[in-house]
Amino acid sequence: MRMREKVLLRVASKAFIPLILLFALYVQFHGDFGPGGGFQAGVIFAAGFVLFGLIFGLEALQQVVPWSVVERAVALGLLVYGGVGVSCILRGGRFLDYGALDHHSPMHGQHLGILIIELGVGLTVAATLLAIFYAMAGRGRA
Amino acid sequence: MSEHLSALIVVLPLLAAPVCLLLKQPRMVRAWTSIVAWACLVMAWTLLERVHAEGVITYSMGGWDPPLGIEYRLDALNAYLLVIVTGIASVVFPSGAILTDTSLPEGKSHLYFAALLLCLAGLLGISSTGDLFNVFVFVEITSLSSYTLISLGKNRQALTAAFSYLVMGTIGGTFLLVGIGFLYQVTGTLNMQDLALRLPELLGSRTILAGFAFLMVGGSIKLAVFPLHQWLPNAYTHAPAAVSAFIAATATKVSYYLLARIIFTIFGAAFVFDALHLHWLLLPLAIAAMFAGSLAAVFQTDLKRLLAYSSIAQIGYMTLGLCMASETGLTGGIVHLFNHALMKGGLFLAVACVVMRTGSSSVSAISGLGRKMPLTMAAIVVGGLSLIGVPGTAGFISKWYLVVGALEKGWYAVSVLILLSSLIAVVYVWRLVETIFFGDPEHEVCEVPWTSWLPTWILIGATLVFGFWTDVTVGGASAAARSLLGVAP
Amino acid sequence: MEALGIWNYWGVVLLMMVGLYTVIARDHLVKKLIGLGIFQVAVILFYVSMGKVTGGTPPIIPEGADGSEVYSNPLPHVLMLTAIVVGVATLAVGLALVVRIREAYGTVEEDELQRMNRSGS
Amino acid sequence: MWIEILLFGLLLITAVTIVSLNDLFAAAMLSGIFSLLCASLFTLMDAVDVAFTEAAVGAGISTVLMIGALALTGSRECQQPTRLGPFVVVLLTGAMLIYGTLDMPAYGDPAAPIHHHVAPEYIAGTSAEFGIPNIVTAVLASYRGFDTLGETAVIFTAGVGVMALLLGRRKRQDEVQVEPSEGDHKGENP
Amino acid sequence: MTPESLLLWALGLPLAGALGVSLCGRWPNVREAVTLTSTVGTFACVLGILQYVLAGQAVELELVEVFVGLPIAFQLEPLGMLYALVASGLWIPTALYGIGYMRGHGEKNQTRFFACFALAIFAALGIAFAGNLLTLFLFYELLTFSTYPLVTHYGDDEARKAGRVYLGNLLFTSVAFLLLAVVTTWWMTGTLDFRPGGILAGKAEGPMVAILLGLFAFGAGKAALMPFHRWLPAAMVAPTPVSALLHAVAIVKAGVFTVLKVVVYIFGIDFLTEQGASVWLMYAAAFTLLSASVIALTKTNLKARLAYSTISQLAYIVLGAALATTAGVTGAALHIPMHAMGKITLFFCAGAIYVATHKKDIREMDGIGRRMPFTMGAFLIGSLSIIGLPPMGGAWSKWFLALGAAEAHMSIFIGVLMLGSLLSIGYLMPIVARAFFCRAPETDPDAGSDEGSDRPPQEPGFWGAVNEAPALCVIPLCATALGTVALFFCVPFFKDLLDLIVLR
Repeated sequence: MRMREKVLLRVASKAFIPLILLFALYVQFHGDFGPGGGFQAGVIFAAGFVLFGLIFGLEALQQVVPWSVVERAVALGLLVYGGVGVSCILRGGRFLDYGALDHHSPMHGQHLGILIIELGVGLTVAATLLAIFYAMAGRGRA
Repeated sequence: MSEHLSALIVVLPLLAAPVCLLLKQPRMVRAWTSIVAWACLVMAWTLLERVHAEGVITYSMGGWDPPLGIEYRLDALNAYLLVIVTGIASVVFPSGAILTDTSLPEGKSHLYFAALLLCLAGLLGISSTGDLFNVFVFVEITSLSSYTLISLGKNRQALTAAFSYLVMGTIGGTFLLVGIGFLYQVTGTLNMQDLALRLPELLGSRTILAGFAFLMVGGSIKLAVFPLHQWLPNAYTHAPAAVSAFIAATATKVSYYLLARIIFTIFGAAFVFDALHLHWLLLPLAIAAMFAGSLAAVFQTDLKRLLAYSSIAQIGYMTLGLCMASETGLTGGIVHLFNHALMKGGLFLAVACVVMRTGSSSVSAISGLGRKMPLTMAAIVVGGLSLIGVPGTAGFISKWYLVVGALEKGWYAVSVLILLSSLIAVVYVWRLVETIFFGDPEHEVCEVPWTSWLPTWILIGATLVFGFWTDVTVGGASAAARSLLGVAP
Repeated sequence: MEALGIWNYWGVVLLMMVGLYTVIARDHLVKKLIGLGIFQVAVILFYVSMGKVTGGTPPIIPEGADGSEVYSNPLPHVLMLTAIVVGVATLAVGLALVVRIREAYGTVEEDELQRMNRSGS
Repeated sequence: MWIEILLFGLLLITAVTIVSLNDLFAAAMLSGIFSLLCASLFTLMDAVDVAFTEAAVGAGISTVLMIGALALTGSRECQQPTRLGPFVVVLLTGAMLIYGTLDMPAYGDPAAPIHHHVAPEYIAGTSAEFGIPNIVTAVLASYRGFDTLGETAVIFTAGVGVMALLLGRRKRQDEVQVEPSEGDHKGENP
Repeated sequence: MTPESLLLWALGLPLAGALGVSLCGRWPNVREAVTLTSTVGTFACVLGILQYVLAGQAVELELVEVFVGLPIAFQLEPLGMLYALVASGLWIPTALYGIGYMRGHGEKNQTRFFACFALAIFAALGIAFAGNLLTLFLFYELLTFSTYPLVTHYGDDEARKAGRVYLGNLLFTSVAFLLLAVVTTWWMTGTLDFRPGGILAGKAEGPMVAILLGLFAFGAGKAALMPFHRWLPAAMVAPTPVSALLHAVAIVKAGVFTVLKVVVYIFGIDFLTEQGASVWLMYAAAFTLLSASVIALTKTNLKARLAYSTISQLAYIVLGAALATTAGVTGAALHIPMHAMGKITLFFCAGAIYVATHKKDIREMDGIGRRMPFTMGAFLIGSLSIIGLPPMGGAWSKWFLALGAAEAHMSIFIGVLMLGSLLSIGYLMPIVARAFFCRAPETDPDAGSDEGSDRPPQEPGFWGAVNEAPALCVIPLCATALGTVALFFCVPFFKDLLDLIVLR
């Protein structure tokens, strides 16, 4: 619709959005060392897509991330997190006792667990925020 | 596996909710929800048995012992509560009336059921965790899901009701957070047992006092203690009937548990009642609630609103038991918690059946339905009798304990007031009875299918059964009361 | 000195009061939500500022730490991460409600809503 | 210390301005600034993670959400008289809070109980059991991992709620469809 | 059969009857058959139990423990036995009469009517056999609720109002006073069992006893002690069989029975006399007795007059209980069957008159005796019994009451009793006199209205004038009238039964 007169914006965003997503990934996986973690990463991730949606329109965004994917991702994130906890039980530990994930070195188990649950958090947060954006934007045009 | 039950009972519904989003198929989602609820009931029952057999069950999440990690701690009271909540859920969720007067987007019922499961998970979490901050987290899960559920009511008033509940609820939650912060700051711990250990030598501190005050206010907002009850009538009135059934029967109960936990376990009755004399504040409020609620109920023209106001009165009775702080009184309060859950759940489900057939929940809707919907109407009458506290119904049992407790305390006036207030219940219940049997029918309707009346009658029948057979209800309640008061069972 | 020592809590209290006032006194629903936000952020400030240790460093262990470092208390930070999330979640649901209310009533001013509800029911 | 006091002052001013503003778009923007100020304050208080999150959420998401919502609802708040009742409530709450603060340990006091009961074990344990530098992550993900699960569930709940509320059209008889005012800053008062 | 099983049968049959009736609603004849069989069966069971009681055998039965140490329990003892006999025995004629009345009127909702009727009897028997106060209270309330549909049978506004007064009075008194008294007793003594000599002795003293007694006496609102008597006249809107049930068989007797039982087995008459706690109750009862009779004089509606007469007669029983002497208690207990038999006769007559002539007002009943000789003859006998003249049963109870008053050195109450009897002559005899000695108005609008309109009323000769109510109405009332006479002669039996009451 208004994309014609926003060439500059589009070009700039074309350059920026990948950076944003990259940064999100960095935050996601660097959480153990510096500030950051799944939640912040998810927010930034979503922000990138929202930016994309704002500039290129909802349809474009929906081609990139279809609604069905978003809705499933919302659910999956939480399931991943819970799944880790349950698998800890299955491997003989307490719920969410990552140490049980790797019997040889609990520390490694902890790393693994933290990594995965942070992924789950990131997934849910990003997907939820996207879903909210979809819902509101859909409301706007309806 | 069995030692993980206390964690799984919360985790199961929590993880079942996202599964609803993956299933999407309305039938499957419904079945799934019911199955989860039943599974939770089974777990809760096993836990109760174990608690009564082996005493307190503790479970440290992530293998980190308290106070480092989050501890789940089930004593007689939690386990009892878990049974109530899961029991109500496993009756309400499968009910055929579960979707009556909801306004869902087409093909989006799985979201509704997900919200129900989340609400259940939150309630179970609050009732079983031993960590104050964890309580806050689950309080928020419960609240958010119940805002959603309430907002899905048929009329647009549901939206405003949900919003004002959201505002009130968030203020309440934040107050809880403030209170938790105050306690944390002077003790350095969030674990309830640890707090109970460290508080006594700090009780003089003004920070503790303020923290206690904020916890109390926050909890009372959630419990809708008079006069902080304004959000409740609208919420119950405009929510889908089945949701009202679930929330009315469980949410207030859990908040009641939270208050009891804070008062008796964390601070200790000695501090709260002997030093602060809290009962001189709570007692008038409770009595005011008993009368104001019942009187307001007399003048309502909408069934749900009538029941909502009667709930406020019933909460008054429970609070009364709370501030007696004696074994009998607490037993009365807790057993009333159980019985009230049964009767209110049943009554709201019956109203759901009425709405299902007549499309309206106004009192005039049931006029003359005595012959047309005999089962549903009988349910309403029996539930009403139980609200009054007629002997032979569960309501009588709890009133009995409350009156005896008041006498033991030497509060003779209070015991008289309890009886008088239950006479007001006669008035509003009899309004319904006369409408049902003497009114002229407005609607040409027939009885609801068994999928709808059976759940109603399971709950209503239970009120009759537990009017005579009180081993479970009173037994569990007195055990819970003893564990609260720290008396050896 | 003590009074000076807890000045930050008083700042927090003032913020809370502002937020709470907005929630209770203002009619516009979005304004109420903004107030709620301020209220919650104030609480977060309260927690975080109780975690501060003078001369402490952020609770991130540097390379080659010899254990002599003083870190600020990490626990309040963790709690507040959760609190922030709760805040934004509440905000999202609240805003969704506001949108629907607007569609259903054509206004988002509380007093008008109450009037319409009273006339309606 | 003085810069923190300064920031607090700024925060208060911003908050009051937000409250007194009638144009809600401006208010939303200001609340974003408010969050940024908070974030910087958090950094000063060594809470880098919180600061990061607050910046991302408060200044980012919340503002976007709010503006999106305002675009759908109209952003002009009609003038109203200040009321007495709320003042009383707020003053009572404030008084209670102040009363509570009186026995609190001074700001940054290393002797405060919270620095000596649980936290030290976290700090010690993180390097010992995890070998990762960020203590907050360790506590968040492992020590209090269940809280974080709950936190994720909260987000999920919010998602479910918003979807249930805003997705699709429903048959609701008494719904007056007012065309959302697409992004005009005046809004309209029907 | 063992007494326990008999007890269960006696309780179970009415309940089964209620169920059966509600199930067989579609086929009236079957339904009536069910009713009658359950009535007869119940009475048989009660008679079967009687022998064990006479044998002085202690029979106790515990169903389910509701509170710790407080079960739903039943026990056999003479007082309850007496009440059970009255309730189950009079159920038979009432049922017969009810069938005749309801069919004669073509009433609607007959099924509900008979079902609730059976339920009420079930509750009454429960009260009679109750083994502790809790059980008694349970069935007491059940009786209230099961009779509510009977009182509001017609469902019109008048019935609804009456229903409100009925339920309002009974529930208010029972919940606010009786329940409070029960709980207080439980709290003070730790038991609610009915024990010979009472359970309160030593547990309570001083004004507490008097207050507690008051709570019980007024709490048993069915005893219609003033000022809680309004429900009784109000309930007159109900069909006459119900009134009979209310006044004679179950309900009011349940009230006075409760008072009596409490006095004997909870307080213990010795304890009461030594505390002097019941004196005020004597005066209260005497006041009710006289004022109710005076009010009865002023009523011209037959049923209303009978209602007030009931109130005053109940006061006799309360008075007897309050006297707290052996003879007093015996008299009070005796008055239960005596008054029951007499009053049920009167109500049957009132109903029969209404069925036959649709007359309610006494002033319209001139010369009706010519037309309904059996009915009015029965009415005369019943009245005499109420007044207390030999050879009617009523004579004995009043005699024992007077004796009790003398025992208690309260001779003033002998005077009260005499005055009461005089007043009852005053409000009962005029009716009979009008019926037999006044000439019927020449053009009787109602003459030969519905039944027997085949024969013209002016046909000469005695039988010609006769135009009775249907047989199903007349036979029972004649039977009960003869019953009053019979009671006079089988008093020794009752005396033996009541002598078994262990007062100390």
